[in-house]
Amino acid sequence: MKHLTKKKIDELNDMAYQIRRMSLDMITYSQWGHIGGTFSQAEILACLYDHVLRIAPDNPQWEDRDCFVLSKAHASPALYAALALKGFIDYDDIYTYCRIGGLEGHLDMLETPGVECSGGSLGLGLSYSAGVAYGLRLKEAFHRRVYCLLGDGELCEGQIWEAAMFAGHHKLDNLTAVVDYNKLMAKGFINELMALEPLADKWKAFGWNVIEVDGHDVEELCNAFHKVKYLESTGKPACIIAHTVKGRGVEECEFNYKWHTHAPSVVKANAFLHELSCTYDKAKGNDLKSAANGGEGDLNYIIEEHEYEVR
Amino acid sequence: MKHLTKKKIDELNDMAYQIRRMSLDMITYSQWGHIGGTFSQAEILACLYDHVLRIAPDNPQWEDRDCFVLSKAHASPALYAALALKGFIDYDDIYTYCRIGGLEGHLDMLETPGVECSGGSLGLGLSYSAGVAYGLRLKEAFHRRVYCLLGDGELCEGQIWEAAMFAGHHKLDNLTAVVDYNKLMAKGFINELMALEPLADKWKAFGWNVIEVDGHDVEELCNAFHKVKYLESTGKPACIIAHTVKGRGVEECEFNYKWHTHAPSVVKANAFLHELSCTYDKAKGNDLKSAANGGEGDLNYIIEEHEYEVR
Amino acid sequence: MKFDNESMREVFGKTLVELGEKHDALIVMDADLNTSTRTVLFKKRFPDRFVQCGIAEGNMFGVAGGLSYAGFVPFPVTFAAFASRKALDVIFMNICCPKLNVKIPGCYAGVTAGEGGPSHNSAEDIAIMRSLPHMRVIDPGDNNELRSAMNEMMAYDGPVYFRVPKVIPPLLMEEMQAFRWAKGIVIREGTDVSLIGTGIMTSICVKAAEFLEAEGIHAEVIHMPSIKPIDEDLIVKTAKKTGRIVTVENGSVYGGFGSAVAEVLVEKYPVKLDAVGIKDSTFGSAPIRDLLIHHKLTPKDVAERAKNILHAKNVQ
Amino acid sequence: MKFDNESMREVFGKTLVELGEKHDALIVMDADLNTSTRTVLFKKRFPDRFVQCGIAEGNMFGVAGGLSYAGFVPFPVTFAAFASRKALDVIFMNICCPKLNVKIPGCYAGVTAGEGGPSHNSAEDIAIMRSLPHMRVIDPGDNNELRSAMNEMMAYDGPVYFRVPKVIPPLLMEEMQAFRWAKGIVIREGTDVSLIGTGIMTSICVKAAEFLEAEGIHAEVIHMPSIKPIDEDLIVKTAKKTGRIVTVENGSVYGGFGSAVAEVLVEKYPVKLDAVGIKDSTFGSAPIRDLLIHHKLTPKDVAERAKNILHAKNVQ
Ligand SMILES: Cc1ncc(C[n+]2csc(CCOP(=O)(O)OP(=O)(O)O)c2C)c(N)n1
Ligand SMILES: Cc1ncc(C[n+]2csc(CCOP(=O)(O)OP(=O)(O)O)c2C)c(N)n1
Ligand SMILES: [Mg+2]
Ligand SMILES: [Mg+2]
Repeated sequence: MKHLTKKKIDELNDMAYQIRRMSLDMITYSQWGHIGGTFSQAEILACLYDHVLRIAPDNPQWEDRDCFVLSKAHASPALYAALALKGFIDYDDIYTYCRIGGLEGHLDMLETPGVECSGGSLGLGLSYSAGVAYGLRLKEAFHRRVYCLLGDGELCEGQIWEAAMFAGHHKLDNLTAVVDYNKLMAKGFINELMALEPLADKWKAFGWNVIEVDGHDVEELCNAFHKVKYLESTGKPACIIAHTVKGRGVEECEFNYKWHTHAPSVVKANAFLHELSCTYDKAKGNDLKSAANGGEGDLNYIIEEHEYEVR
Repeated sequence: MKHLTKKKIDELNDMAYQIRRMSLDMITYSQWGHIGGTFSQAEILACLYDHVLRIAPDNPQWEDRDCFVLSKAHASPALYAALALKGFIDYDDIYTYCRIGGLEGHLDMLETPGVECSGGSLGLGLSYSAGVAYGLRLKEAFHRRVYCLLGDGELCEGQIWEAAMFAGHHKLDNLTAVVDYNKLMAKGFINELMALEPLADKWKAFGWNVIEVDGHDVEELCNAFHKVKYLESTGKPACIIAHTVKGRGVEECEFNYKWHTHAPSVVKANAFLHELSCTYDKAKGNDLKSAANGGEGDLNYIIEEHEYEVR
Repeated sequence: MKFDNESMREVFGKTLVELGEKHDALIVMDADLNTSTRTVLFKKRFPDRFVQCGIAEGNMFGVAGGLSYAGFVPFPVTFAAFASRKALDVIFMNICCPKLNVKIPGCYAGVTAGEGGPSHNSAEDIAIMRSLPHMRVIDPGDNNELRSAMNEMMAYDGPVYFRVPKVIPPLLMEEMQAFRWAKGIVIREGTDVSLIGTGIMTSICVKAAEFLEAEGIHAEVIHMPSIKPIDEDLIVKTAKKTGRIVTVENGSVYGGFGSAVAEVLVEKYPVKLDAVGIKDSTFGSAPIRDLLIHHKLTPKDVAERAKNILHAKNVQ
Repeated sequence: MKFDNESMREVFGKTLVELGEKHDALIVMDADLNTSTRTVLFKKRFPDRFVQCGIAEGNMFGVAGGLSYAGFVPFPVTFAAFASRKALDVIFMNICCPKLNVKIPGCYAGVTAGEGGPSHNSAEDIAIMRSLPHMRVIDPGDNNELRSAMNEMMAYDGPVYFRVPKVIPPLLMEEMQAFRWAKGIVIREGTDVSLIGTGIMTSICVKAAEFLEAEGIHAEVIHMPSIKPIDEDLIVKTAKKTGRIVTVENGSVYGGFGSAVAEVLVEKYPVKLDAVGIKDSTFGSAPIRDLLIHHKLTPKDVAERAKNILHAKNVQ
């Protein structure tokens, strides 16, 4: 194992905090989004964007870059935060989340620099990632790697297993899947709604190497990425099963399916931010604001208001 | 184990022969069809239709019947043969295979008595079967069972694994899948095109009991069916992996992907029939005939011929 | 126009429960969206007749086919985008071809997934679903009609696709009118131009007609909830009357509702038609209101289009 | 009409090889159908650029998206029925929305899977594919045109769906005419009625026109390989000339080719149109010839329909 310095560990945890804080800001401001799956993957994204991925923020199309695909695209705020923190997009772009011409509620690779795959419909990302990995190998770009972050609930989708079979068969060892195993899908616990266990056995039976880690421990995560990159080039793709807590960081949201998709009121959001900043020992910073009406899409407005002003 | 009598074994093998012979007749007469996957499942269908299934040929909709779903519907000639042998349909119906108003090239449950599921597109049958199994349990029809025959190449389809996960999660122990593991898909060997092994591990990892048998040995097959029905009601669905030979019964066709889908000339068909009858020690019977032009769908005919007579 | 205070998905959920009381065979299936689609109400009332499928739509529709074959009337529930795009072959093979009695709601239909963006909005569902053999297609206009349509479809033995938008809709009609197959409704009589809406867009047409009236243009407004089969007679009747048609849908006009009306017109009584909807694009990610404005689907836009078609010189 | 002696799938396979020689980035993908679709020719010539996906169409289209992103031009190849029905969400999300440069052939398109029946024939592919954003749709009429269209699509950076029927087609044109986007071709001038065919059905129209000529009816025959974008000008031009249109396709008229023509007519120049194709049913299982006869898609049937529309009194 390659050990991380204390400083690096602090940096990564700090980035995870920033990702959560900015995501909360985005979701509160737009009054739309998925807190649970966004928070659970904060450390995973921090490690990828601050330690693992070969990327060039000033040149998103750098031809030597690694490729990261967020298959569980509903957790895009975390990715947007990471992209903003690394400089792919402007910090203020986060306030355009879910606005005409702004950042997509899920992901749009044509619109956002650094986003390598459009998404929003679950189950698709691993096939696409396998395609990129296959293509890179064909181009003999052996140093470029592909990472795909999957939801655990997403693993119900059969196309994931088609892709797993494909990657296993074609021995795509430049491909790493990470499962954000936060134990919940949208409406409840996975083991109640559609049990996944024995999960590691599934991946193994489809021809993959498997590593299980604590998905909130940046050291364990980085070690796992290091391992699949340098120590286990055994001709197999690798799956990192990252055990996480859905909604991690805010007690009310943890393992609580009600916070899978739901935007907090401004009051609630500020309480969440306070909790986050205590946990991470940070100054809370500015109060969060909301800009949208949100709600049920009342046609009243569009029919009765005569002046339509696009916000 | 419940032992089969010698007589029963002979009967089952005889039925498997009849299934092959009639299928060959159908495919030759219509000049369309899939010999390989039809022959490989002959013993499986013989055991199901002559020993395992609770069915009533004079009342295809018998409310106490078991349900058999042929997911690999391109091998329908074997099923039509079994249905004709049991009396669900007339013997002569086999000469309407692939004709307007006749037996479907794949399967049409609305048109053919005894066919419980339409098919032709691979990967769908196990979901449907799981639906029937779930429904039967809900109706507390505990004695009725559902059997679904799958191709091995078909297991590439992700929906199979969605269904496997569903059946495992819901503990559908009234559902039995049989895999016709004939080692080939349409265009070659499975382990070359899209490797499936370790196959038993896959099913186990999705929550199923697994039994592996020689799929041409009627005794082993019947024992396996007996076991899943009476001895292993462990709250899990069961998968019988039946090791078979694609094209089994005619040497030229065995493990030969060229005979996956291809209709023999009349001369060739008669040679095949001869070989089958020698193997099974049967009189060859009437010569096989072909009624169709077959071929590439030459538009010439439809454009230049002025009188269209439907055959 | 009167305004309702209940969202259509809520009415959908409640109606499922009402129907569940009447029909023992009714089964509701979920692909991990029950609190969003409001099938959670059915789940609580009839836990035994609620089938959880996880996030696997293909399998859900296949299981629905099997359940139907076993004698049940399944409602496999997911968003319209996924119902129309994720499992089409299953719906075709295991539901449409064998004409099985499966009712398929398309939740958050059209533009109403709003912020969900292209992946969650459904612009193509009408085009796709009406191309399937034996499939009937409904886009109800308000809560009463949604409830009525759901009752009506239980009396029909065959596959049905119906849109369930995520909006609080206005009440389209003062008095409740029953949904009937292949029947459109004249909401407002007019002589100059016909606005034919489907689903929630009819309410947009009603308002557009008010704008037009203010300018002295008498628009006829027709509501067409039954897209397949469609009300050919009414289409021809209004075409004869006004000679100018504007269709309005929140979806793609390629093969969609406007196209369905066009098919009838060219066959029976060709007149000019302008199809309002989107063309070769997607509903992006924004609040529904902003999307309607952005894609020019507001009453003012419709009124504008009506005036254009009215003032265009008669080409024939 | 001259007759060709090569099947369209063979020409498809050979053209893939030709294009492979020119374009290093071209990749062919297979879902276990290479000898049927004739991609086996490419596989033999360029084994390294041939990607075997097994019987998993969804994954194949997703991998295609990824390969395109990595700089390749993938042709994910399967039957039209599976291309249009099995993986629509993948095609939508991973190919159409990001406008990736993926070319999707629909092999054994329309009625030409013959004995394969409803599961393998594709009646809805035109309706489905043209509803997708950014997707272009082609139904070539003969071998020359198929080859030309495949060359042309390599020059276009974006998703294309094109039909590859399993037939030996007649040669539509004496002299080879290049395929051009949004361009139809007048095969035969006429004044009484316009027969507009797409794909192999144009040859049926040509023969129908001969039958009509024998009865003194001068039919114009137009071939429309580019369904999206479509040749609006030519449609309007022929409508002005004859005032009566018959479209002919081997597919469903709900949302299909006839519908695409109807959309143009009602917008630009409304005249009567009769859409020949199938309605709310499937192509069953029988030799192609028998299916064409059964579904009334022969030259005589088309001539009959043309006479009906000609003799129907002008409704307007
Ligand atoms: C194909 C598809 N079906 C349904 C949805 C709606 N949906 C969005 S998120 C989600 C739950 C995802 O659960 P999981 O993969 O575990 O993600 P996480 O827990 O990380 O949020 C669902 C059902 C979707 N986006 N795509
Ligand atoms: C979804 C789908 N894709 C492709 C095909 C074409 N096809 C028919 S049979 C076959 C091979 C099936 O192989 P396997 O499941 O192993 O069946 P068997 O060997 O028993 O014939 C293929 C690819 C199909 N019928 N359905
Ligand atoms: Mg989860
Ligand atoms: Mg096989």
